[in-house]
Amino acid sequence: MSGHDHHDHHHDHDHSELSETQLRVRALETVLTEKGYVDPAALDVLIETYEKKVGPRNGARVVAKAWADPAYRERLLKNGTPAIAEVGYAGRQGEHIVAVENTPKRHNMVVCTLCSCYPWPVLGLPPVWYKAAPYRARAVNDPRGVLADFGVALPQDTEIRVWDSTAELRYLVIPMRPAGTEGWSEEKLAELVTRDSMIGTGLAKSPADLK
Amino acid sequence: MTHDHHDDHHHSHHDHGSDLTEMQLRTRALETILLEKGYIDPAALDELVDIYEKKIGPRNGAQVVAKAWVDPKFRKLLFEDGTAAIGSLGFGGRSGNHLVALENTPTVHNMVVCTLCSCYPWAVLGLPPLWYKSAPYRARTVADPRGVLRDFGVELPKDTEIQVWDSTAELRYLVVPMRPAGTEGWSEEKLAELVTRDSMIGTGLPKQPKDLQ
Amino acid sequence: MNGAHDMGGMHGFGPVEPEPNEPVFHGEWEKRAFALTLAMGMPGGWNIDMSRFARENRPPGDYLSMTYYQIWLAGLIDLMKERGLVSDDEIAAGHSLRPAKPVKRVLSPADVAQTLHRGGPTARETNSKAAFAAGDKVRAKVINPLTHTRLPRYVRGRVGVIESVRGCHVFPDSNSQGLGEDPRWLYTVKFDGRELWGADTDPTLSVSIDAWEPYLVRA
Amino acid sequence: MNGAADMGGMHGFGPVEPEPNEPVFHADWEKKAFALNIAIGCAGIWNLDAFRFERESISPPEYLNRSYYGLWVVTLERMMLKYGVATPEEIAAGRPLAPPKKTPRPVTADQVATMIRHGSPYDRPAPSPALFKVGDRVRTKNNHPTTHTRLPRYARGRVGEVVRIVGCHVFPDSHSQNIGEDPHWLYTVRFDGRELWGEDADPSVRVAIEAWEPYLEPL
Repeated sequence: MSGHDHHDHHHDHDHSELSETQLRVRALETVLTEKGYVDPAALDVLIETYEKKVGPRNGARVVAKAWADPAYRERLLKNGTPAIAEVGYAGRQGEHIVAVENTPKRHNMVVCTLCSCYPWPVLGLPPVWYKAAPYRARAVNDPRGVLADFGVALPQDTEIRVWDSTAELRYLVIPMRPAGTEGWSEEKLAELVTRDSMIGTGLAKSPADLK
Repeated sequence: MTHDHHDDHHHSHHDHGSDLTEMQLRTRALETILLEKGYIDPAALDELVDIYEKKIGPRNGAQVVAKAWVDPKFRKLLFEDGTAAIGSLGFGGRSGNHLVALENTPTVHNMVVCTLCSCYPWAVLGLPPLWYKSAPYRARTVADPRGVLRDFGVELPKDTEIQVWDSTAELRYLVVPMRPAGTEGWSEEKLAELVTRDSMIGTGLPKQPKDLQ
Repeated sequence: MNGAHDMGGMHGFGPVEPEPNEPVFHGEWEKRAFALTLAMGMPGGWNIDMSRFARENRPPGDYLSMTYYQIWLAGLIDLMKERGLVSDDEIAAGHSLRPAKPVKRVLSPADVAQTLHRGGPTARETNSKAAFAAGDKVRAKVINPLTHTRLPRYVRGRVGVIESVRGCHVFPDSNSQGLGEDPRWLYTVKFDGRELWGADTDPTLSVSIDAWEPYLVRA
Repeated sequence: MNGAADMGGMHGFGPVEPEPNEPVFHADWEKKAFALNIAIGCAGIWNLDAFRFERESISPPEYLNRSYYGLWVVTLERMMLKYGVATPEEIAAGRPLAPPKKTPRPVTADQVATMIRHGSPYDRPAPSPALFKVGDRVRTKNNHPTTHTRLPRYARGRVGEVVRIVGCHVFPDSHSQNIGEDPHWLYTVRFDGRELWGEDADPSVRVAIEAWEPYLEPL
């Protein structure tokens, strides 16, 4: 949560801060492994899981399936967790997932003003901006301003629903399916689904963007 | 609330090394620019510092309180029109144009804060102490005044009503503490010695006669 | 706790600055800090609500100038010190200086996939009846506990509508203080933007939170 | 604006730590920072409300980690830039690089004493009769302007009682934006502690603020 608006402050702050933090982490890891509280190999598996395996491509597959399969879409919107488990994703920070659907009249946006709650199983770990003060502070009282930061402008009369994840419920936005994708396979449709479009700070790509 | 980050906590209160030298340089740069552009007269700066470092301070307020303890007519004026009352003693002006006196009684204790910045009755108390301008005081006084009083070593009876006044406009508040017992016949000067600065903010009580021995 | 973390509706933080092709971790130490925090949950024996309170329970000036994983690290250290798992001199020395306290279990590599998959569901069975139903008008209570709560300041005292009943869930305000899970009915409550931010707010805005029954009174 | 300055009711800052026999200034540069701000503040280039708004616009992490007079220095720089007293290059160089646009009217040493004695009264003739009277119960509006206001967040949307009609005063919400003094009736409004902080707050606590008429609506 360092002060982003003070870029110089942010960077010089980081260099001295960073090396100090690196040393602290190394010291901690040594202490904890020497005491036997932590198995270093387990650490590597944790890191591998969230750096390489679990990420927004999971959520993109869920969205693409909802676009292509109306019955699945119905199940997903009715009860997110089991529907997402059908596609193989579940668990930590996704034990209670609620899918919220964008329509021409309503746009959904997800935030955690209190910390960084985010649906890990379908989107992986949250980006820095999602956990930083500018987003957490403004998403709830100036969502159109936040969308402008992402270069997105919605019609004035579109209802904007902001979901503040204050409990263990995790929200997944189902963006509107772009026009001109009739007959596309789920794999191809998934390529249109961006991470931001599943948070609500962006829209799905259009077919033209894939050329 | 764990306070193991005490040093960090302090860090945010007072300047630490780098902040100090940085501030010295930035202030010097500003003064040079403003001076050479003709916006300021350096002698005026020295005068300002001298007035608030040496001349205007809590002794002014102590004089007002002592007089209010002794002179019922002045006391009445003080609570009806604080600005006029302190004006009659030669105090007023900056941060004292709209002064309101608050009377402590056996059943009501007053405390003054400015949660939004550092508003303070300069005219009668001089410049505010660091703690008055710091986050712990500004944040807690409106919600937990008894906790703040404990930080000052002051414990009031449970049923005493505590009135906290948040200076959100240009009104400036002066707490008039209760006169200590055993001071019958004392002169205003002697009484003024019992009046501490904190007792005029509401975070302390006046000294007792024995404290002066 | 009314800490700096409760920042919904704050001003002055500047624009959101998305980082193009941002890596998952910004440096080796972030990977280790992340993994250490997750791994220590098992031997540490604290729950997620205790872990969140440990992060938010620090001076606002510090919270706002620490990066995300620096806050994780600080929270982890506080949790471990509180339980005597490590001490300041060991952290300073960068080595264990005395035998470990006995712990129930240590996370093994084989456990990782399974524990991640299981996660930590907070839904609990109950035979109590929900006090509210979808459509009910409710007011979020004005509470200002010094301890952990998930009721953000910007909705306290405001009136909203129950949008859905989410079942009974572990109650963080109790669980974070070690007072048991104390499961309570959980509701999604929808607030009109003007009710939260004043009459001249964008009329198309509404904000919802998930709120436990003890946070709500009928309006 | 909802900046870090509006901190009434925040937690996590720790105890109040009075400094025994504290000097008025803790360093020479503080004396200069103080004097510079007062002197130039009286040169009629900007008003006090605009200065306060600039200071509270400092980003929360910086606001909470700067010392008191450190904030005065940073704010003075920002005001000098904003009101054309100096350019960024001049501030960086630490000396003027061009003459001032308008010939300044500095406060001279002999004027200081009278300037302090006179102060700057904020009361103004009333443009209209007062809406409220002592004893009226009022509710503060729940507005969250991004510009300057003196209605703290902890007291918005709360019911209180008018205990004093102060008179008509310059309205900071307008004055700070340089759109005129816009005088409005000013009242002292007192709240029960439980109305502000919840039913389990200390029943013996009352909190009063000064509030301009536009902050208030009849109950």
